Amino acid sequence: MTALLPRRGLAQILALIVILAVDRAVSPQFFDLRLQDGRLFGSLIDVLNRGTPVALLSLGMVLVIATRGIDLSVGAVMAISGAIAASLADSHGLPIVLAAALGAGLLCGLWNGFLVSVLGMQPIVATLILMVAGRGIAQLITEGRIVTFSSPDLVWLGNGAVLGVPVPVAIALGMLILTGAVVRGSALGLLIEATGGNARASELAGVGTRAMIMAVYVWCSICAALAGVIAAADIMGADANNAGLWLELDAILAVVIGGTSLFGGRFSLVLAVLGALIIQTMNTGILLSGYPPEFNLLVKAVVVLAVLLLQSPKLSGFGSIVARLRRTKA
Amino acid sequence: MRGLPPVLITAIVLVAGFALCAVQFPNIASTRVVGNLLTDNAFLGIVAIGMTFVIISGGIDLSVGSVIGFTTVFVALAIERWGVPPLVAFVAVLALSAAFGAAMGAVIHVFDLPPFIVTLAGMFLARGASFLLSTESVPITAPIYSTVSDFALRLPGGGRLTAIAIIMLVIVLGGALLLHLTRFGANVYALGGSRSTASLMGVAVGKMTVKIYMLSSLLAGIAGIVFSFYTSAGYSLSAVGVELDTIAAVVIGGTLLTGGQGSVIGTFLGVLIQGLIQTYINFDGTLSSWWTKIATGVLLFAFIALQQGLVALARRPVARSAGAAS
Amino acid sequence: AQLTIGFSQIGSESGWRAAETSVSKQEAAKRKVNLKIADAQQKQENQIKAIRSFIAQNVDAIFLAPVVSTGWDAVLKEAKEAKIPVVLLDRDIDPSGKDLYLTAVTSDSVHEGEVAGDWLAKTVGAKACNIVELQGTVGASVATNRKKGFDTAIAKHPNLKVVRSQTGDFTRAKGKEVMESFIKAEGGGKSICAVYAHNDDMMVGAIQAMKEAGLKPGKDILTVSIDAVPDIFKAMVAGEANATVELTPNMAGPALDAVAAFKDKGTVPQKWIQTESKLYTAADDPQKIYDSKKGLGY
Amino acid sequence: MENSLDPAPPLLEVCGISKSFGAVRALQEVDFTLRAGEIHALLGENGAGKSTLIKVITGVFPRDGGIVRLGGEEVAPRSAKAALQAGIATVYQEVNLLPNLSVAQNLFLDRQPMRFGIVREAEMRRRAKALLAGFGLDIDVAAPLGSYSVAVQHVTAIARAVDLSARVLILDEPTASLDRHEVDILFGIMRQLAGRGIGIVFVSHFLDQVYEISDRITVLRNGRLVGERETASLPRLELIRMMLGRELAETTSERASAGEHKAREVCASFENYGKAGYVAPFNLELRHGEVVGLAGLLGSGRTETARLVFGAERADRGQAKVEGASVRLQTPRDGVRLGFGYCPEERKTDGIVADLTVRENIVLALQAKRGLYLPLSRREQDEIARRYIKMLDIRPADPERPVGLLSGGNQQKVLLARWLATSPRLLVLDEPTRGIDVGAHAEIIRLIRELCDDGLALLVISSELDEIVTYSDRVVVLRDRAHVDELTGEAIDVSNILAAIAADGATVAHEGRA
Ligand SMILES: Nc1ncnc2c1ncn2[C@@H]1O[C@H](COP(=O)(O)OP(=O)(O)OP(=O)(O)O)[C@@H](O)[C@H]1O
Ligand SMILES: Nc1ncnc2c1ncn2[C@@H]1O[C@H](COP(=O)(O)OP(=O)(O)OP(=O)(O)O)[C@@H](O)[C@H]1O
Ligand SMILES: [Mg+2]
Ligand SMILES: [Mg+2]
Repeated sequence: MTALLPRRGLAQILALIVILAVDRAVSPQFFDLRLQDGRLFGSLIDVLNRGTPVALLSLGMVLVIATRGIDLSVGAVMAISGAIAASLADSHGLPIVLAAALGAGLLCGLWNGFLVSVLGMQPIVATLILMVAGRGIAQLITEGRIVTFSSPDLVWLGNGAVLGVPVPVAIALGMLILTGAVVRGSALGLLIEATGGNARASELAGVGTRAMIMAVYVWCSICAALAGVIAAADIMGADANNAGLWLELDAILAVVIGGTSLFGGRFSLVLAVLGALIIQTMNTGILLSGYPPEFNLLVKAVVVLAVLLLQSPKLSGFGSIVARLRRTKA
Repeated sequence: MRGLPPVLITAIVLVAGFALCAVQFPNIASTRVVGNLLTDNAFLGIVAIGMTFVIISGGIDLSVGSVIGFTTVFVALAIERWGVPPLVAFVAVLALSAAFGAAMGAVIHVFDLPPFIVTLAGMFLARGASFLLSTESVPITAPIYSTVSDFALRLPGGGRLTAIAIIMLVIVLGGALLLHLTRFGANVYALGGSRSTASLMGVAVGKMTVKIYMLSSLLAGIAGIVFSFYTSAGYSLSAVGVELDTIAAVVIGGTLLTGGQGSVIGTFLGVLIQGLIQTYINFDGTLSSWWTKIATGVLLFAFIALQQGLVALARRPVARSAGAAS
Repeated sequence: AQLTIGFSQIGSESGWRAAETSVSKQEAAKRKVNLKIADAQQKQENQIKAIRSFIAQNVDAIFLAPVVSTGWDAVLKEAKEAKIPVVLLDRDIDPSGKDLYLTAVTSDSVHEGEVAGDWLAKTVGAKACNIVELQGTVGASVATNRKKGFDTAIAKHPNLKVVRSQTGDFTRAKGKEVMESFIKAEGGGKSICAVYAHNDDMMVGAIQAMKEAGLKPGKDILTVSIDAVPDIFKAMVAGEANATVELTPNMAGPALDAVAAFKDKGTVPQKWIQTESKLYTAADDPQKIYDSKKGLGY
Repeated sequence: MENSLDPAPPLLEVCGISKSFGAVRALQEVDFTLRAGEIHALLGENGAGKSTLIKVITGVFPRDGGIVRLGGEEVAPRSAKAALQAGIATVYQEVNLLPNLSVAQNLFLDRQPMRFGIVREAEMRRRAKALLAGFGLDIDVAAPLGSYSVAVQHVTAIARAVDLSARVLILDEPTASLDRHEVDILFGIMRQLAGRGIGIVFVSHFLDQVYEISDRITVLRNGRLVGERETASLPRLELIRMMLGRELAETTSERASAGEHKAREVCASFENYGKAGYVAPFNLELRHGEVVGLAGLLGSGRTETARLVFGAERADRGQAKVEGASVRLQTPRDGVRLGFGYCPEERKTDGIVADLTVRENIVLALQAKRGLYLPLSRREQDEIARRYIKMLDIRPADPERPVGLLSGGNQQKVLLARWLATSPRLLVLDEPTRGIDVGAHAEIIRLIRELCDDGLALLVISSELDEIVTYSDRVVVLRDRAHVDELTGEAIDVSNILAAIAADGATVAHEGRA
């Protein structure tokens, strides 16, 4: 479990603190918390709550990226599972709804894993196929409309609270712990890192690299399916057109902000989730700031670049900038 | 010739696909449809050439769609609102986009950051900048626009080879020349093989990186101008998501995302394959929004699987003869 | 002979759009017209490609729901050369293309905004009122126009003021997220008097956000939005929404009639067939409207 | 060489160079002098800092301190390109060419013959062919470099550097994967270049070659300069003492007596085993406690045999048996489960996982063998890592260092440790001593013997026939991807092996394969 609390991550924590401070500056009541209907209420809770889908996605995505892959289909998988959950919610119990939605995620993951590990397709195109077709499947299920439901169980998943903590946040935390336990509690983490670091060498060392790759795509899709259910529960409806749209990019961004290389190898679950929180803290800050929405993307671009520069291997701290400048002058 | 067999296979896939489509919809086999295919995909073809350089060098450029959007808005505003002569506006916007690409390349190299993320930030930046310029779509009425969009070489059978299609074909040829026959092109492959090794072999990796992203953004700028010809307007939301179409076209064209392998002609074929899928779906015309997406996915899968199958088939005899030869 | 008409639809970005598509199909079936629908997945280039392929197939007429107002001249000129009449649905295009299409069946989205603004001004009266606005997708012409119309309407009433305005991308999830932060930024929502959303979907999300914050939408905070999708009537029944401005999904009906008349008798229709932007409030028996709209494919 | 009293400044002069990687002080105040026209050997143990010194000189690594003078003038190249422009051409230790480019492009990268801005492809190929012909290589230069064996790649790298060297040529272990024949050609060319006044730096762990070719020797140890001597006046034992800082327990070259192996039990056997187009079917018995050597020329099919035996390649005919029972052997996983181990010859691409630590690399195969659900605890991992770091003297002895940062020889030891940790019954070693210093070389050979005594079966590939003769109980000779002869007992000696290799007087082919 040591890798759950990595030594690295200073840059990320620093970035989070800075962005939180900026948020506080644009919105004085940013840190206010109160209890509302047995549920904590405040901007910080919004950050956690809204960050949940991307955090869940990044939990799966970080494993895929660790094997040197990428999964563009997570947004579409969210839409599919949300659509399934919403269509079943009012006629079936929660266990069946969840089983069906997560089962769909499992199938999606098997499909992606099959294309990448068995057919040997490049991950980005292999998952592009499901990214395109998957949203179509989701729309097929809902026939393009927003399917609403009122099943209190499912709604609870989106809006309920345990001990004041919103259920989605609790689920994300649970998934983080579960994933961490599975990955670091078994040899999976090491074998995934080896596969991503050098698949050929790992194969020769007896690692079942195909199975590893299959496993991470499956897990990634299951995480995405869960995120899809939560997103649907949140708005009490499945919006197949928009659920998870472009979230794959946010998830990848979160993973990279969390310091995992897109070239595979070393990964950190906690930092990936922290990356998701950094993104959401920024988004919430933008919403609170009251700037016109035309500025949203510019702010996002600048913050992303700043956060990345903070972690750049070539730029650890101000001192090295000075050193660089001096060297280039010389 | 390195890279020829995959290209040949892609070409076979394209021709076979075209024949199959034509069997179902005989109208497809007309110069009109072929002309449309070239015109409609002109801007995609142009960005895809730039993307080919980037991907072969081992990078990726997610900003191209936004750069196209920015270019159309900038050009439209420059011509219609600021009263700049069109040609001056083109030069200015190309200079801007090239500088933008160079800046991304420089950040990637100097700070050793992953291109995926740097260009993602670039994507936000360019799109955000076009929102700032104008959120409304701006029609362009300059005479050059109607002249260019009216110009077309008539093909036998009613098809039209439009100006923008010709621009695309010229850029494809130029790109092929640059990639396959020049020192710059060889260095692009070298970077894709291994940056560190290329550097040890004396390739100026930093300069190359800057130039490659500059080229990609420059071509995205040209694609933006072509797009503005195509639509006679500038609009901040144009070409959203085009980066993924572009990457798909490049990869279908046989370029490896890991870098070091690929070809310009392959990319061109990849663009045509994507265009063919779209044309087929349009001809069918019975598909709902969702079946359109599903069919696109299925066809994408079919093309790639077919291609991979053929590549695997093509490789097998080679392995055998390699053994026999030694 | 049976007419074949190509319809270049924008995509399926919202429930309203899905309803428009399914209503169009129903209307075409009613008139025994063969309607070919090409879905552009929100991309203008796809729409242009679709129109070109309709021309290549020599259809009798083309319906176009343009994703953006500009950029149609070249392709519409081609249609004109091929003598295929074009009818615009739902959205208009730039004036320079006026002679390139037969007629436009659209609503006036600036007017929609005005209707919403006028209702709010009337309902609030002379009281000071802080409004928060949920905009549509940045850059989308509908969003720009609905904002413009609303702004003009309330400009006459200095007591009405838009204090916050952010994009909710026309979606429920974003509408909810943005509303959550508006509530936080405006002292728990106490100082907000009304929400204006550029579509009903965002408003449905915003209503949830208000409820979760312990506010009573429809009472503590007035709501007005546009589209008149079934779910907003459900909210009205529950007393959680106050008003919506209808954007009818039946644009194809009048368009089909115009094309039929043009083909049979050569009647040239008016250049603009404007659909009604009807205001609905709780006084209009929302339950009944909900029931009637439920089956339309929203 | 008479020019030792030459008053002119030395060609290349390095004074007080230091370089640290974090806490590791790779070089401390190292001086080095290269004269025009001399061949200067740079020697030292694995990790002594040879490659680092070279990279500092050529500007690949920024230096912490010190001065480099070229022809009396101070130079500070900031990239390999700058060094090239200054006239210093280098072959770095790992083959540093691009497998995806054609051989010709590799040779002429960034200096292709041009006309009107277009590369003259035909001219470039002609020149490439001519250049390689000088090294006795006749291959299709338009084919991707990656389709050729390591040896061809290495020769290409050398050819490129030779062609580029204006004043100084640096060769970091150029002969590690070469045959005697190629080495001879290389030495011929080196002498010729030296005759033209070019200074050559030569790094190698083959002391025979060092004595054969070099004029002077500089020895490094632990990042410090130990001394500089004339080769002719430095006895071999003295040199080894300079390198290791201690005496080397001279390895005796006597083998286990010949009659003994018949009594041993068969560990694994392969009957009519082979794969079409890969290796002709062969019969092979591997016994507990016995070392079988595979000998042959480059490309004779030794690596292929090794891969089939381990399961890295799927046989399409024949039967594999372990302890007498038929087994399924189709993937490396099968091999590992059966208790086989395999150290591949290309450690960079097939062996190490560069980003992972020494500890993780060592436990990798053991963990894969135990499966997902029996994870080694961190304590067990530390324990295993520590044991093997000590046993194989891996330096630096830091289990948490990414393996990619170790020197080449130490990476090789980590690989060996990986397999020893699985307590295999059969170990296949493909060129285990490549790039390993004299001290470690002796260690590894001693280890091979010990392993044998413990009942391990060993299949060892080595291009050094002396070495094979030293430890093998049996030697299988390959030619043209077929097993052609098997020598046992007294018959095992270098001349017999050579005779078997060239049995039908066939031309000794050195072509690579497409
Ligand atoms: N890039 C690097 N980062 C950190 N440490 C390094 C790096 N390169 C080399 N080292 C360390 O510097 C020391 C010297 O390594 P170097 O590669 O120069 O040895 P060498 O003499 O060439 O050995 P060999 O004979 O095995 O090739 C070693 O301890 C090595 O671990
Ligand atoms: N199927 C394969 N997949 C991957 N690598 C392979 C395969 N077959 C052979 N190789 C690699 O190709 C190289 C060429 O093998 P080669 O024919 O030279 O074997 P060899 O006779 O052992 O020669 P050497 O003297 O270089 O060891 C080897 O390094 C081997 O690792
Ligand atoms: Mg070395
Ligand atoms: Mg070999």
